[in-house]
Formats: sequence, structure tokens, C-alpha cells
Amino acid sequence: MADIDAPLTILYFAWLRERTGTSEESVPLPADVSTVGGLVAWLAARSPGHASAFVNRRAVRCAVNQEFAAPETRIRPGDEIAFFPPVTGG
Amino acid sequence: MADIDAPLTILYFAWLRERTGTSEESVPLPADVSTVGGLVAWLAARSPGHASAFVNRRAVRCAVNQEFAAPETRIRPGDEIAFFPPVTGG
Amino acid sequence: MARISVQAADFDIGAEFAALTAGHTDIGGIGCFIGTVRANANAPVSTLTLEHYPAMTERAIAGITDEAEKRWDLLGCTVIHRVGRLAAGENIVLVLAAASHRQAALDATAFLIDWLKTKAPFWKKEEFADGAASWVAARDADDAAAARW
Amino acid sequence: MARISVQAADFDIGAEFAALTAGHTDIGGIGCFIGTVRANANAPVSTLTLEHYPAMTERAIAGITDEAEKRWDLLGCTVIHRVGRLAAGENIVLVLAAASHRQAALDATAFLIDWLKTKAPFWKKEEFADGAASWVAARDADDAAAARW
Repeated sequence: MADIDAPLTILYFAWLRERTGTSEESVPLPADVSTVGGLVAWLAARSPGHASAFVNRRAVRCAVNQEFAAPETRIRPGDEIAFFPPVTGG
Repeated sequence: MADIDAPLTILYFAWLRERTGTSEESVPLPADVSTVGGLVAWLAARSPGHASAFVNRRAVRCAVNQEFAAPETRIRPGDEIAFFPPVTGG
Repeated sequence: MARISVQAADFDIGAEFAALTAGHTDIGGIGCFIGTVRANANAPVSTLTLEHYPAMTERAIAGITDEAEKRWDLLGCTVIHRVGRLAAGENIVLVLAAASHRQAALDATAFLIDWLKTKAPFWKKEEFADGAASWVAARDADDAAAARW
Repeated sequence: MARISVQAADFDIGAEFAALTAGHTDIGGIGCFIGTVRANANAPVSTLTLEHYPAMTERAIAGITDEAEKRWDLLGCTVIHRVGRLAAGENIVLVLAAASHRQAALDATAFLIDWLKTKAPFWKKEEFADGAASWVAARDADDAAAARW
């Protein structure tokens, strides 16, 4: 069980990294946030860059602790949460 | 137009070669033979080995002048006629 | 069993085939796919940059090769994906799948590349000869290809 | 456009890829299939002998590659088929197909090997460790695979 005070590690890739202006930030789990969807709403209010990154939420994918996640996926203190566009490798 | 006296070149591959005991023979076009099917009947009467090679005609494939052919394909003096089992390369 | 590598360096196709098949006499067929950086006649790509999510990439690829090994009787498979800046014509990705029979090898190869395209955390940014740059958009056709399996 | 070779010698996979793609920046994907001599657990094949019809073989293969080039926008393809005696584990056949997009490359590769199996004049004779020998029988599954296209 992670420390309930452990911050979230938020990672951004591709154009989400460019729009937020950061590849990684550490934030405490907000008191009223318990899911990916809730976190996105909270992050989008952090800065104009964040707002721009999350303006079209259907274009954003997420992984929680390196596993693909959905808006309803629950998050816990200490989780690593990554946001990125649909993948385009191969 | 080939010489009407030009013999046929008959080629045998794989187990048709083994059963006939020859890989190649030259025969005049028999007077009453005008198709692959007719030639097969004529060849099958040449020797016990030939009979054995052609005993199951559904297992024999043919090419006339290096193109796949059917029993009804017409043959002419000078043609190269090959008999072989269904192919198994690749 | 799969060999997985995410690397900046190019791969040696002949050496990867040799490594996959070494010591095997039970292999009947090996399928392979290589993806390369394609220039476009209208907007020539001068370079492609492949970004990825290092902590997740190999795990995600292993999930895909595990799935292939569940679906087909594979005698080995290899996935090598490059990252970083790549020029037009350079190799991006190598997929190999070995099996006793060709259909399994070919199907697994197509499956692996289809799923890599839609389920592994890589992103391509194109830079054009005129200095413009853009992130490659995901294609619906790729989602459809991945959903066939 | 296709490179076709019927030869006793082994082929160099890396060199064939390099030759196929040399000078191209319009290729997005290359599909490949390699067939190898497979030993069988119950009746180990000690050697396989590939017989063919020399005057017809390259023409028949060219007919198959022409058909592939009609059906898909290929930027190149290669078929190399070995003949003569081959030991278990040795390469038999190499098929490569290059295209702008992966689906064409993968489909053309599968088409080429399916048609080679049923429309090119090669015959395989297996010799087993116990001295027995037999001509490989054509498989209905191969006819079905070729008829899909």
C-alpha cells in the first residue's frame, strides 16, 4: 500500500508534452479526485497549456502505472499517470 | 509452324520419372493423337513402367511448351510435353 | 521466449533471422515485416522522430508477443522497434515470427505489426524539408486492422 | 521488376533486403516469408531434395510475380527458390514484397508463397534418417490457400 501522502507522477508525451510545456510533474492527489477522468478535469485547470492539452479529451489516451487506462480507472497516491495521443508506432 | 515430322519431347519429373525410368524421351506424334489426354493413353501402353506412371491420371499434371495444360489441350509436332505430380515447392 | 528490443540503432536483419532460427530444425516458415520511413511525393519527410514511453514500451510489446504466442504455435518471435530521429528510407521496426507451418508464421507477423501500431506507446513526429513539423495522426484503418484479430 | 532466382546456393537475407530497398525512399513496409526444411519429431527428415523443371520454373515464377504486381502497388519483389539437396534447418525459399503501405506488402507476400506452393514446378522428395524416401504429397490446404486470392 502506497503512502497516502505519496504524490502522483504525471507524464506527458508527444503533443501533450509540447502543449503542457512539461514531460513530467509531481502533484499531490487532489482531495476530490479518485479517477483518471477527475484528474484530467483538475489538470486542465492548472494552466492555459494544460487546458490546451486536454481541450479534446477524446484525443487523449492514458496509462496508469504503465497499463492503458480509461476515464473511470481509479487512481491512488503514488501512481504514475501518463497522458498521450493515440499511438502511432510500427 | 513446326515441321510436321518433328518429334515430341516428353519430359517426366518426380515419381513419374522414377516409374517410367526416364527423364526425357523423343517420340513421333502418333497419327491418331491430337490432345494431351490422347497422348497419355498412348504413352501408358508403351511399357509397364509407363502404365504405372499413368495409372492414376488424376494424380498427373501436364505442361505443354512450359505452360500448364489440361487433358483437352491440343498438341502439335515438336511440342515439349512434361508430365509431373502436383507441385510441392515453396 | 520473444526477443524484444527498443533501440536507437539500426538492426541487422540477417543476424536477427539467424538468431531466431539457430539450433531449430522444427521451423517450417518464418514471417517477417519491416517498416521503413517513407518519403511522400507531395511533402517529403526529411526526418521522423520516434518518441516512446520508456517505462512502459517493452512491457506493452511483451503483452503483444505473449498474445501472439497464445494464439499461434510459435517457435520464436522477435520485435525490434527503433526510437529517436530517423531519415527517409531508414528502418523503423522489425517483426519476425517462426512456426512449423507458414500460415501461423504469416498470420502472427501480421497480427504483431497490427497490434504494435495501435497498442505500443510510440509516437511519430514528421519534420518536412520546408521546416514544418507535425505529429502523425492515428489512422482509423490501423484501428480496424488491429480489431480484425 | 521482380528479382527471381532458382539456385542451389543459399541466399543472404540481409543482402536481398538491401538490394530490394536500395535507393528507395517511397517504401513504407516490406513483407517477407522464408520457408525452411522442417524436421518432424516422428520421422525426422534427414534431407530434402528439390527437383524442378528448369525450362519452365523461372517463367512460372515470373507469371506469379506479374500477377502480384497487377494486384498490388508493389515497389519491388524478390523470389528465390533453392533446388537440390537440403538438410533439415536449411532455407528453401525467400519471398520479399515492398510497398508504400504494410497491408499491400503483407498480402502480396502471402499471395506469392501461396501461389508458389501450387503453381511453380518444384517437387520435394524427403529422405528419412532410416533410409526411407518419399515424394511429398500436395496438400489440399495449399490448394485452398492459393484459391483464396
